[in-house]
Amino acid sequence: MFKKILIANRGEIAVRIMRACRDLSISPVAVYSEADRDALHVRLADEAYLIGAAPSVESYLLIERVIEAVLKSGAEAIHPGYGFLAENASFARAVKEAGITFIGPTAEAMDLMGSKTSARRVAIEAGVPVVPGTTEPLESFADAQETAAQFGYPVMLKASAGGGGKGMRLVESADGLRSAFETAQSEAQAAFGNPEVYLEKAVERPRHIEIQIFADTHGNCVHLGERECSIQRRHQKVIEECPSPIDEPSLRERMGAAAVLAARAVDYVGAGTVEFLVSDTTRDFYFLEMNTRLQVEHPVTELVTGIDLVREQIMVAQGAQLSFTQDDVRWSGHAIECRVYAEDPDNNFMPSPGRITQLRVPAGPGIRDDGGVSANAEVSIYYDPMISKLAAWGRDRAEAIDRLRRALDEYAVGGIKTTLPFFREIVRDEEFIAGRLDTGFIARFNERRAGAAQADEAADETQRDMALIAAALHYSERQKAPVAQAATAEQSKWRMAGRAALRGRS
Amino acid sequence: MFKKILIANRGEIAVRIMRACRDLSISPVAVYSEADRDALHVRLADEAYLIGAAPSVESYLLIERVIEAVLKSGAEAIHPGYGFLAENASFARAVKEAGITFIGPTAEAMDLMGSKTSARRVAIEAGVPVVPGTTEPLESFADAQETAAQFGYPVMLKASAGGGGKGMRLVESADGLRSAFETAQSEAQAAFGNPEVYLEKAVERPRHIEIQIFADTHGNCVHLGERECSIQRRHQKVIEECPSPIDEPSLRERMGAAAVLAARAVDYVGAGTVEFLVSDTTRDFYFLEMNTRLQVEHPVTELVTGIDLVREQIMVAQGAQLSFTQDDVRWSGHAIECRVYAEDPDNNFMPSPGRITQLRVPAGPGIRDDGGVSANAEVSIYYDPMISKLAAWGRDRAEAIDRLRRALDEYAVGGIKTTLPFFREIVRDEEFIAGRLDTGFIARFNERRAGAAQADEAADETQRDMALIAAALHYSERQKAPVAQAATAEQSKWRMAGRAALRGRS
Amino acid sequence: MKLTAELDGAEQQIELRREGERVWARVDGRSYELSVRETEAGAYLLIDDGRVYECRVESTHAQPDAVQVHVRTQTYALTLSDPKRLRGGHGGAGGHGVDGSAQIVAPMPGKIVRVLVEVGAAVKAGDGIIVVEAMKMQNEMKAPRDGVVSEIHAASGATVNAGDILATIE
Amino acid sequence: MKLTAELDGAEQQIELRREGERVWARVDGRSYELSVRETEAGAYLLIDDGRVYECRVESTHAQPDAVQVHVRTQTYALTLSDPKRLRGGHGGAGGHGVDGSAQIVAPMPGKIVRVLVEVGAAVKAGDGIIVVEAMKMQNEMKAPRDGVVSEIHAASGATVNAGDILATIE
Repeated sequence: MFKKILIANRGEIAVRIMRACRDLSISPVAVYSEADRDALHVRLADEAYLIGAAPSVESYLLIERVIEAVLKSGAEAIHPGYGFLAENASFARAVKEAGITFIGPTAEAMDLMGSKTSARRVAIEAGVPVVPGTTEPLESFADAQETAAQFGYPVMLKASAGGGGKGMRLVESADGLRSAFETAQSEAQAAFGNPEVYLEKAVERPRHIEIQIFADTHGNCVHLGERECSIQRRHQKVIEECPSPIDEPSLRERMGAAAVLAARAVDYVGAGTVEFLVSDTTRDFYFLEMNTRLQVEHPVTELVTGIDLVREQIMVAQGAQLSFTQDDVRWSGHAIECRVYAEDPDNNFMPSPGRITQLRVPAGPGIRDDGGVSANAEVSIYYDPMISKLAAWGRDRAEAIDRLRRALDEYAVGGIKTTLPFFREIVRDEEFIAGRLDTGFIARFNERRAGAAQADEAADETQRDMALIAAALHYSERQKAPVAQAATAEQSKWRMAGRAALRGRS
Repeated sequence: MFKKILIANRGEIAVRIMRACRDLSISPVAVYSEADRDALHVRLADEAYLIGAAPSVESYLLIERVIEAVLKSGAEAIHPGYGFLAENASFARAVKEAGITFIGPTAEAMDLMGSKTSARRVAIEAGVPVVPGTTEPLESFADAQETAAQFGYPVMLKASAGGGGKGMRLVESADGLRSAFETAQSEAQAAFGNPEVYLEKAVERPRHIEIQIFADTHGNCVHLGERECSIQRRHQKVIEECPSPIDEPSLRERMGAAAVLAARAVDYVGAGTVEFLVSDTTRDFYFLEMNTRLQVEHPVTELVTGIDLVREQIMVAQGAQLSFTQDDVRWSGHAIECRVYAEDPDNNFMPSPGRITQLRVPAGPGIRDDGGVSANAEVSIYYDPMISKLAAWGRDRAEAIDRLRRALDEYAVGGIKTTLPFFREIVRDEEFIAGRLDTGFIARFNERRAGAAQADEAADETQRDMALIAAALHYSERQKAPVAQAATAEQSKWRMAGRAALRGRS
Repeated sequence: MKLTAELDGAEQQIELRREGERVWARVDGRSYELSVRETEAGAYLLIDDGRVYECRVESTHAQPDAVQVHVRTQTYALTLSDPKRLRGGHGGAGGHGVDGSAQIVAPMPGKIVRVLVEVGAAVKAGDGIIVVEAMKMQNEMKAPRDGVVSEIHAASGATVNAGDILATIE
Repeated sequence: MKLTAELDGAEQQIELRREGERVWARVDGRSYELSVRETEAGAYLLIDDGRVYECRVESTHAQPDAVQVHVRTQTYALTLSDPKRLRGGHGGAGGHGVDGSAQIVAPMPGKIVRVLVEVGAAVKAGDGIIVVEAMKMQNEMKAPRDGVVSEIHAASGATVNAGDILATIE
């Protein structure tokens, strides 16, 4: 058994992986940037090494600094989490060359699946159906124009190296192509260090459904069922569930078999996810890409199958056989996850960095919150603004929604804006409750929401009066009392610390 | 569906019940004493009514004040939780007479099962085996002396109205009988308003295993399997698990059938628990008592069966059929719960009331914490010192222990002593890990622990030095900086508030 | 104590008297007798004839009189003023200036990635003006209305703070 | 800065120099160079050559120099003193008095339920002396050693605070 594992990541996923390490009595080692000196993932680690400045290209993306840290710590393995270096084959190679175990697939599998164009080729060869699109990166804007005209609009621009919606743009007509092409390239460069983008025909009203697979080094490859990830904004998932509201065992079986086929085609090892577009009418599915890593939405699969995916990753990395066979896998109940972001849903989901002044995390039956922050934590401008994944399990989808609604209402985050109010509306939305999901859900939801806003206005006069009275009480408190001033002094100190953090390396 | 439910309780169980109400879109109403003006259960309620002074006999035990509150609020039902009035048949009658639904069994069933002596008679008539003992309350000390001599020491004194270890005393020999008899009577009077106690032959090295049952008003009565509750101190459970480490389906079936028999004998409705002593060698089991209410340890059953017992209680109370049949009930994985008490394990588990200055609640896969406090909360001297129930689920017992150990290490409570350090040692204890449990476990564990203490002493010199350095840093901080003084002023304010609370009604 | 609050563009008069844990209040003619507990700095637990309102008051950084109050799952943004105290003008930053011009204001700290227009350019509502990057997301700041770009205060690569005026359209 | 700490009966010398987030320390001859962050009041995140120690310092109410430090799952109770400052005696409350008598001290706030002995009674170690109730539990306070009860400061029904001396045995 490994004695020590270095986690080459930050935030909630670093904390999640550390918990699996602790379960296995493995000592977790953190790395951190200057912006993360007192981050939760540092505080929960046994060891922590500074690997550079706040911008991730100067720290979390620096392969050599991570390798330095792992050698210094004496850890035997590296878990990359997701994002950052998780799908970087050069990193996997560098780790291997340093004599350290990389917790993930081989660099070869990552190469094949890491580029979406190459992944498409693999899928086609393995007999897995794909969406019409280019298999090579676009060479120029002219190339993009020509290809888009050939497929017919709408088309989708995607980063070859990408994931998470970054470098992805839906283009409705020829007018928007140039700006979208340039922005996608530039985002792809910033996020992945590779500006290549490619084009796909956009499938209308598609469902985004993915299959979790797991393979060991002994030739076993098993699927753990699907996750429905159709609720997306800016092409980034925000709510995921397991099983899909479609919940059709025969579809699960067919998609699972296709996913295992794709994984076997690259001799996959560890946890991976094969993403499909599913036509809601025909129930045909098309291979989109394979993510050669853990997914943000892994908790819903864990809640429904009972299998701890991170624990299993660690066990498989040290050569163990999978702890389950395909026949052992049972899907019990229903789980839904919300990604809680530090973003302002009333202002086009603009990031809302800052100091978290209050934090009440929901708990109780069926609720799991995988968070990466604590009260007083600073949400930095440098990284992905996700502060937590909130998941609810129920015996059926209705019970899972009941619990999710309760947990969202209980959740309180002060000092920054979050997507919580947005989710509170979604779980009360009739279309969501009915499970009518596709990737256009949020756009339609926003229209319904705009229409309903007027009605809510006069909502609860007494509650509004209480808000006014509380504000007035606070105002009068601040006029007097040295104690109140003390609290203010404390806040100023935090604010100054916050500003210093925003200035970065100053 | 009920619109509003009043929860006639406080602390973690009130919070737990409110969560079930919220799941069902039912508005929860709290009651509170003067000591609980800003308690978490008040803050999470939609409505809250003051029902009296801090001592529970002047508030939470005052039937008329609770009835007043329910009528004022317009709630249609009362959930009594556990403790306080939960097993008080007069309360159930008063609720019914006020035209309100009591979420629990009939007053008649409570009468029959509420007194342990009458419960024994019911069990005997129903053909359920019982431990040798008196079936009537002891009339006098002389009666106690005579009966004890007849059974032979050791004997057990128990409160007729009791539960939770209060008013319970193990008497090893005739010498200790008088003091134990008086203390048990006096505790029984204080806790339940009824001084009656009775005697039982004490079974040696017994396991304490109980069966959760559930019945509706349509004649369905189902068992949800067992909970092992052998780890007790002062005859009060501190760690419970489901299933028992014995995990023998045939034993579960036999005990389940006996429990259903007992429940049917009193036309039971709702959630109830039948407690048994099980001989570890013969696997014979003896009826001990039936608790006509929810149990503290209900989460482990919920985690393993997936059934939300409180939700089910509410549904059954409004006339719904059970949402499952005996055949539907599946036991999946293993769950263990620790009762986190504000007590000092290094000082004979003395209560440790006070202000909670820091609170980090564990989370992540398989962890559920049902808490009743928040940071800055005051743990009062007036009530049971349990601040939370921490439960871990795993695919098997070993995984559940792994996760529980991790969660216990992650849990941090500042300002008061808790039983967390004690649990951290238990989950690392070989006998616990092996599942060799009986009610003598803690006594043996304490002996092993005393032996091991020397070895730990020199543990980690560097860590001790860090503690010294942190203390020195803190000392030097306090010498300077207005900001530090501000924090101190804030603390003093809290401390004063704390003292005021301790003075009670002053 | 009497205060004026501005909420959603409407003014509300608040009268308040507090004695320990009791508060008597009038808001726009509606009277309340409440119990109040300050559970932590800025958090007020109000109970109005049994109804529980846990209110958390937060000051927004720059303006001390502008507060956000969170009650249950709602947030109320309001500005308080004490009529007894002399006060200066509101000095609204961002949005529409008094002269009818429209300003593009950085909604968060970040870095300017691209400036898409030049001073003097005619733009239509919805046209992209400046691309700001923060938290790895690029956000295109769009023209709020038709007009001519009169000022640009942003250069590619520059770091900006929330509230900085990036461009003005007249 | 130099301090003396008493921990588990042993004295430790601590030397400390802090410059912003760096700390140089010597404890009993062992040298450390640490990075430090104060994550909240009283909480110090120390990193010693990669090893992470999250330390939380709490003062116990009455004595400002007596602190508890929580590190990971351990708690260290220690007393600090600054040799440069003049200080009075320790004044230990409870436990064994200087004259060899033993005191029974209330371990928590509560109510006296019963007094089991009278002044002048001869008692053995382990004999019950007084029953205190708190949080619905009755706790029998036992004699710590053989002796004669010389004082009783508790009466049935009285409320006591933590640290109150309830009885003395000589």
